[in-house]
Amino acid sequence: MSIANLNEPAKLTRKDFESDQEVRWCPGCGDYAILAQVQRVLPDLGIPRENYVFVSGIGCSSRFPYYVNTYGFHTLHGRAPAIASGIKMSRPELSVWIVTGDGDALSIGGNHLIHILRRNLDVNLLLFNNQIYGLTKGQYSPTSEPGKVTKSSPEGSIDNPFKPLVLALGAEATFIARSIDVEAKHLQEIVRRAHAHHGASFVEILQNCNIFNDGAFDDVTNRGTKADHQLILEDGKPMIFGKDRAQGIRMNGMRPEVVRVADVDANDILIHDVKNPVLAYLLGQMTAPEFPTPIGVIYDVDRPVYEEGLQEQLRHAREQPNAGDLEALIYTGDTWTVS
Amino acid sequence: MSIANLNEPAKLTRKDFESDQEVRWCPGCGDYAILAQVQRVLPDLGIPRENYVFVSGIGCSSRFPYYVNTYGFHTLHGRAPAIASGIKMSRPELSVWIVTGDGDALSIGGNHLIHILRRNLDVNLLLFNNQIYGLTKGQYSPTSEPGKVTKSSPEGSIDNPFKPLVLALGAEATFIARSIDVEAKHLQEIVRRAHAHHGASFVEILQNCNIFNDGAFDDVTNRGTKADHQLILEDGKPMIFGKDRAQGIRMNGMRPEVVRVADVDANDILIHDVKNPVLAYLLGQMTAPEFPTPIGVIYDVDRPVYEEGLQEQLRHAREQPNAGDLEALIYTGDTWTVS
Amino acid sequence: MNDGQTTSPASKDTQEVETVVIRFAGDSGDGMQLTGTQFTNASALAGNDIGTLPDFPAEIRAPAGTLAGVSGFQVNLSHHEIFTPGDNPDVLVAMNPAALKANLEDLPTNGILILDREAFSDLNLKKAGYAQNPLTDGSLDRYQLFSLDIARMTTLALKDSGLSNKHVLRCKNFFTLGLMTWLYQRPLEPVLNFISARFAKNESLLDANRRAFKAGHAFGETSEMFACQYEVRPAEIRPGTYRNITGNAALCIGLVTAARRAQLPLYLGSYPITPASDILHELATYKGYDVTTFQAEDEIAGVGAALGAAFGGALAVTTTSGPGIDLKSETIGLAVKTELPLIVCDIQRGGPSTGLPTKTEQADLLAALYGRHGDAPVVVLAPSTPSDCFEIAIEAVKIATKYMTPVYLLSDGYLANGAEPWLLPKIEDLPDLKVEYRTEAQGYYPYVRDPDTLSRPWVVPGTPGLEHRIGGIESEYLTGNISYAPMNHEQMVRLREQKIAGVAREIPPTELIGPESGDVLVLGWGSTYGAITAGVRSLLKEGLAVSQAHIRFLNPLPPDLGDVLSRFKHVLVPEMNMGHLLKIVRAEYLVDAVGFNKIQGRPFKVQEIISRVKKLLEEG
Amino acid sequence: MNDGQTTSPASKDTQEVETVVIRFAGDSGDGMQLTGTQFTNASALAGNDIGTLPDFPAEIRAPAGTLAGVSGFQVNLSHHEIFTPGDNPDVLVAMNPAALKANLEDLPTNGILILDREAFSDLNLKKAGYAQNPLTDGSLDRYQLFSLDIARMTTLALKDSGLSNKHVLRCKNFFTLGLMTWLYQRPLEPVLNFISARFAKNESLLDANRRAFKAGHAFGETSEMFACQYEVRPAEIRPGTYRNITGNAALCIGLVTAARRAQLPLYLGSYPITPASDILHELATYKGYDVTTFQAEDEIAGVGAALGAAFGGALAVTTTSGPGIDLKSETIGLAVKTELPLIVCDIQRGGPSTGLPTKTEQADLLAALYGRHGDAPVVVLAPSTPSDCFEIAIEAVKIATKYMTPVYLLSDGYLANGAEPWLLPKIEDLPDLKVEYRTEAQGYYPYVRDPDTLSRPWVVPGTPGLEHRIGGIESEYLTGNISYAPMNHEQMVRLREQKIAGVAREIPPTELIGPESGDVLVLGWGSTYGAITAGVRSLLKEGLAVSQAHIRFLNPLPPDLGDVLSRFKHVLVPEMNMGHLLKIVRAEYLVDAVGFNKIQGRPFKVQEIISRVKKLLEEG
Ligand SMILES: Cc1ncc(C[n+]2csc(CCOP(=O)(O)OP(=O)(O)O)c2C)c(N)n1
Ligand SMILES: Cc1ncc(C[n+]2csc(CCOP(=O)(O)OP(=O)(O)O)c2C)c(N)n1
Ligand code: SF4
Ligand code: SF4
Ligand SMILES: [Mg+2]
Ligand SMILES: [Mg+2]
Repeated sequence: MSIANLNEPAKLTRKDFESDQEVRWCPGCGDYAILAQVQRVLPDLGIPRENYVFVSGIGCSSRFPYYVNTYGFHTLHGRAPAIASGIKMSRPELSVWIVTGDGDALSIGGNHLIHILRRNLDVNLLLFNNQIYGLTKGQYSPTSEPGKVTKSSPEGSIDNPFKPLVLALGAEATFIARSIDVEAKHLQEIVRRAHAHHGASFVEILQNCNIFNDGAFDDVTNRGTKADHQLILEDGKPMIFGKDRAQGIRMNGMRPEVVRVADVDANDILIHDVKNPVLAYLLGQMTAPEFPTPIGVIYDVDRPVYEEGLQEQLRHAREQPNAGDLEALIYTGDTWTVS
Repeated sequence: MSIANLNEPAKLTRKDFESDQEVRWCPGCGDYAILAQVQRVLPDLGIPRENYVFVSGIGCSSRFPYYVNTYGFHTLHGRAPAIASGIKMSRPELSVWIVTGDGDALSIGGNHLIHILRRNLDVNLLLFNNQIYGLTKGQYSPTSEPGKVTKSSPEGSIDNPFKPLVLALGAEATFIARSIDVEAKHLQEIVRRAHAHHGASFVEILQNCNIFNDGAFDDVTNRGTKADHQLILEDGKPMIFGKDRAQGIRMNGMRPEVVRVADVDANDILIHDVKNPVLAYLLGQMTAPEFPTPIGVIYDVDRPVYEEGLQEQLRHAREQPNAGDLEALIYTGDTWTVS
Repeated sequence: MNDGQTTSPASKDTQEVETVVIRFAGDSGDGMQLTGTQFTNASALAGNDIGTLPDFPAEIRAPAGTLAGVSGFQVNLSHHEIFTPGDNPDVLVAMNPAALKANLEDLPTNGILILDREAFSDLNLKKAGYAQNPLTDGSLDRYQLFSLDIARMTTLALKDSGLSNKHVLRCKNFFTLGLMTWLYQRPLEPVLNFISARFAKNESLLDANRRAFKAGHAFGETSEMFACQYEVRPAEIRPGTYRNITGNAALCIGLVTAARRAQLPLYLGSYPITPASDILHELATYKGYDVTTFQAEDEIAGVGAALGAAFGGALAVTTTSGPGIDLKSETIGLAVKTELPLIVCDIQRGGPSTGLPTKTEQADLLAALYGRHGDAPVVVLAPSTPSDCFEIAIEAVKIATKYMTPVYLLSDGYLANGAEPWLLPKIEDLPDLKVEYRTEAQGYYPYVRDPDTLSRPWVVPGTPGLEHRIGGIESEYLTGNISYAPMNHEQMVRLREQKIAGVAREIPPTELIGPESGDVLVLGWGSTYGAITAGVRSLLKEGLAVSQAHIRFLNPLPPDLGDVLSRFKHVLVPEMNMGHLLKIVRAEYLVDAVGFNKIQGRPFKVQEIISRVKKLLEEG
Repeated sequence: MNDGQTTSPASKDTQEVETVVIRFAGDSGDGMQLTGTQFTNASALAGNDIGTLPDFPAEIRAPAGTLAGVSGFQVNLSHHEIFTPGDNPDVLVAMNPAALKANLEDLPTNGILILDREAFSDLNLKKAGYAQNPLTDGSLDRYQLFSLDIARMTTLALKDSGLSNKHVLRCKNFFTLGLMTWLYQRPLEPVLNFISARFAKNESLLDANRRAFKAGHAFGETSEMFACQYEVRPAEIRPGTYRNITGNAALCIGLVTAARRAQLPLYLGSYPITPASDILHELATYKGYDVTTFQAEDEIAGVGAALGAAFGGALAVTTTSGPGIDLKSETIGLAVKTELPLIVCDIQRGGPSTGLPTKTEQADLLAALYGRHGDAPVVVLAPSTPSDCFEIAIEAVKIATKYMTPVYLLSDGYLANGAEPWLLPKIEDLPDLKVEYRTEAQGYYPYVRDPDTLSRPWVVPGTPGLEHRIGGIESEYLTGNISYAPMNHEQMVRLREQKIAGVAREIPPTELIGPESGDVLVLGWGSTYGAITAGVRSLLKEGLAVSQAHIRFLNPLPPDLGDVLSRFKHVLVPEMNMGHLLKIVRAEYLVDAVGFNKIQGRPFKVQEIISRVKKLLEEG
């Protein structure tokens, strides 16, 4: 996100980003925590409140914009990226945020998602992944695990799930990250990093739906076990994790594996590099129980930003002779005059 | 594709797969060659002609089913994978082929494409990639190169294209391959391999649209230069290419590079392994001019097939007491009788 | 009291009532839907005629205690034949202040009001937006108020249950249900059986709920609060076996039944959406009936897969609500063009756009008729009552396969979730819907037509010698090959129109309730049936020359409808939309029909129908 | 002859004709569209009134020489005011046997037939499906046949051009054009100028085409074949500056003009589809006018992005044809609900489904009106002629921004590609459409309304102090907060309806051609204007009491329309569909209007209108 509006903004606080609408998620829903972290980060980004726009689809997660006291558009199921594209293209100076769910973004909205990523508009997309359809009361989603028993899969789902990070990479995303609803600090940091990225930022946030899919992320959120199940990524740092930072990731030929750090040459441990797509692919592929769950910034590269290319073409066209002249528009080509 | 129907089929010939409809592509279009190769392969697959179904969307490429004398459904722009899913789920014994274009599959049809791949229905998808919208007379497509000047991008396209193989991998495809319209033998082989794969087969076929995008693949089709620009993959074989097979691919850290074979240790040259997703990712990423264009089977792994999981659940349910009994269906729950 | 007891002893005075309307209201977490459903089932088993109306809160669970979180369930039980869940409740059970606030205006003066006194805490009062406590400010004086300590009594009843306080309080609804069971002399068994089945896996919950239920019952019996019990005697009901059923459930059973009778596998391609999702859920449990359900990535894929399955030879169904109908329209157009059978169920909800997802409306009729580009005619049917959803599903399957056409079924949120007793059909009376695919090559063309129905043959892939291609481009008459010829196009457009028009021969003569001609004909369709029927019966009792016609075929229209309409001075068309059927009958028959439009996300009240008709009569 | 010569000398006899209809037909590769267009331009410059109709083959280029590959272009030039491209050609130029076969039935006996003899090879005859050579079997005896050696003469003219044989033969069309230019005494300059511009980058092609053109002209002059030249004198045309324009081009210019006058950036979100793609192509060239075009991934994204841009404050447009309309309907419903301005251009083509992509039809009217679930009213406008597309675009922008509503523009393939002379507006006469976003916080609510228009304010992100959220769920009156309240919903549904109904105040009185009352009113909309106008004028000349009303507002309807209709004994509604407007006027006014429906992918002929009206008059 570029900071386009440099008018000295009044010092904003979290309160400035709370709307007057009562927050209506189930008590205990992970969405509350995400809302709180985003509201904490927004005042610090140096953007006037009126220049923020939150765009969402349909789903529990997509109610988000109602609670943030900025401009907001609660659109249609799956269509937020399309609508946000129009906003950003027509108003590049705005800070555009897309809030979506695993069903909204990856099921009905899959096409708009992959296209906004490949085009690389400078927007931030926060995908609240609770691995379930919350709003429609608990059907499996494209991220639910195989065999999941839900209302619509009484004998267990036979769908193989997407790995959201890998899909984003396949769609040419330039920024890919993951965080967790309850990891307040980490989540804030990732939201900041997403904002800082110049281009489309794809952030998967693991979010607990305590009504229809409670505990889906227990392994990575449970205080007792999380150290062994989170692989916290830092650019340029080795991929080490576990309670005593005893485990690491290394390559075995062209496949990654978990090793005990003590057992291997320290140089063999993979070093994270947010610019390397192959590493991003490896990390996106890692799933429990074989691997820890990577969190942090997985991938972060630069590529031309869509609306800037557009602005450039518009600017160039506006500099041509007769640009904007209606006479030249209408009175052109083979004309003839009758008198 | 599984061979479900084992009734001894009469010996079929290419002629059996030619319909009575005049083929109506522009003279010189690459689609003719693809049609010919597919018609050559079909008789050999041991499937009765009536068990083939060709399903397409809309586009020049999508006229394909009309010319193949099997069952066929020319559906809607982008929707062939959805409609084919219904055919395959309801009639798993049929051999279902999807024919689509780069616009049809990757633009409007992107969502159905990624979902059929992740579900892994046992269908074969042939994507004719001519990097242009042919039927609507020449707009840029999601695979057109940046800067492309077309009717809808008079100052050059600002869209960053998809890499179809990478997108397919991101969508969890289990079989990914690439061939070229004019490489008759290779194409036939790839069509056979796609058929042989048990699960969804994704095949990108580079196809020349001589009217709106002539020569898009000249580097890999021109007799003089193609040896240096094609990386012909074979499972278990080193990735060597070039006129005198003088060049190869090796890893430099976690990034691939082109090297002169003579300059490096022979063991450093990457060995192709169709089961390794990281290699598949590397190969899918390779684009000219930095890299040669990989052709052949990029990825080929096994994963449960969607309609088989479904059949299993249906079979199991049918074995339950009262299965299929209307009395049990209607006269159930809290009933009461008034006399 | 023993478990085995079927009715509770009438140990207090018993007052007989003909009909009673009870509304249970509470927080989403209070289990009001379950309470209402159980009370309904018990009443049905007691032989009453019944009608129910659940009223869900907006989708997301609002914070407990707020107005947004109120969930309601209304049941009408009667010694007579009834047609609706009742206009206004005679009895309101409100489990918290928000429930009271949201529902009180519907309770008539002197109505029975049952409250949980403890729930009227300062916090809850504030959440509900009460400045003062209505229990103490006199504002409830005009009702028969029963202000009980439900929470405390439930806690007492379960004091040694070993359950946590939270779990104990969850049993409040069964206490309440027990009390109401006593008050209306409902049998205990059905609820006890339900508890046994529901909590089979958790002995302590089973025991707790059973105890709470019985405690509520005993409280009614022993406390001094209630001067009498009420009795609603069994209705005179057509003999047969009944089951209480919602529209969505009836639709599922109808589709499965039809598929079995057609000897076709059933294939559902769908994407979840309120209030249609339950059809997907329920059909997913019928795999043993050769039912495949596919939760697609979106509505377009849902209908696309269904169309593919139809091409493959399955009985194809897609289910959705308004927003999904918009998305499916292109594919339904392809189904029209390729002439494949397809059942499209639209469980209408409040629109436009996302609208009111949990509320009812009838505003998709014009979209069903005309919501596709080009001239793309389809058959449109609408069920009138929850149990009619069963019948109409069978009708739809018959027409779709006989005429090779998409058929829309326009249900709505009210029918979908409302319940009524369903007189179960005899299995041997179910129609034979056997479908034959064509396998004969002699004389075959993909678009050769049956001279009567104008239907084209259904040939499924796998049939040797009949290989063919179909698609969305205009087809040549007979061969089905692509044709851009001008006259062929005109012929085909007219043929498709004519084929659908021909479905009119399937429509039975329009039944009138009331005289054959008269002052006012009330013409309805869909879920307004109940309110209109009750209203017209009442008007007829008053001796007015009012009749009712309720149509289930919206396209084509019944062949005799024009004649029927012409026999009345006024035609009134009540609809839960801005006048969709009204437009159609005016265009078709040039009658100056008048619309009566209620667009509030809730059904007509009987009284509203009555008043409107009277107004029309007064106007002359 | 010198280049500078403006008209060719009338060295042979000159026969004056009032009106002539010429159809150029050939293979897709023969350049017939270009030939026709150039001939048209020259005729326009010569002062004739003109009307044109291109007729493209199906999308994919069929093999050369086949019927499927025939491309045609018809032009009507007249000394009078004309309204159509003419019913049947007086002159048919057919460049190969397939072109002859596809078009001959339209040529009346004694019509002029110009052929390229050499193209009638055995192979070409076979491709066209001729068993015998029509040049020799006497089947062409009833026409004035000119069988020329076009290919050979072109080759001769270019023998030292250095071009390959293939390129030489590509110049055949300019030879033909030269000949026709001579025959109808058109000026040479426009074509020569065109050649200079078109081939500016290729000297040898420039020279070759110029030479071929002149050779064709000289051939007419010198050969003995043509006994006379024809003269079509200039028409009496309103003074002013003209330009020949297609509907799609006029629409683009209209949108850009309106955006400039509104002082808004123009944003187009679109996805290519025949016959709308050219609007995307053309608008893409207007970036200098602050026009952004976005080729989206599909139609849903196209309209979604447009709606986003509208929220952002742009003048948002989406363009498509039938299949795209289906897909966009959900998002248009959201635009209705959020009350944002949005122009939806539907360039109709033959349906249903993929239908006839390159043919014209008017069968999306009902989908435009009702193709969204729920009650979701929009404004629907339709241009009558190619140049009216300019006017209607301006009208649409005015209404969309003034009333904060989606506006449909229903053009069609015939208007889109057909051309007519456009009297260019004076820049200073263009209306001021200046739009003001609201920035004032005082008294602001997202759904506060202008008391006259009932429009809500347009507040764009970036405006301090007016931060707000909108969405698809029903809004509370005024605040726009989510509201599920029953009465609020009814109020909002009615309000949206009322707002659109109020647009009627923008509609000028309905203009009648013909008497104010009489026997027959021919009521039309859209592209049937030309044929109806010509037909009614002709009937009026015959002294019949026939009038014409052509409406541009389909929703709301003109306020005086009911009155107008009531003054005629019969109302005839010709439409290129199964009777869409017919349904609407019958429902609205209860008049027994009669439909006249042609669904052949091509426009009405004047004669068809005349005959149908007469039949109606005969029936009494
Ligand atoms: C076109 C359309 N189809 C379906 C729905 C119903 N629907 C609303 S939200 C939703 C899924 C929500 O799941 P997700 O995106 O994961 O969000 P969550 O509620 O879990 O946060 C569905 C199917 C809809 N509103 N619109
Ligand atoms: C819903 C819909 N939108 C748009 C179109 C127009 N259309 C037809 S084919 C096509 C693109 C074709 O491109 P591609 O898939 O690459 O096929 P090709 O013609 O290049 O083989 C488009 C935009 C359509 N037929 N339907
Ligand atoms: S249903 Fe799940 S995701 Fe939705 S608000 Fe409740 S807890 Fe959160
Ligand atoms: S337009 Fe291109 S892709 Fe289409 S038929 Fe012609 S050459 Fe082939
Ligand atoms: Mg979710
Ligand atoms: Mg293409």
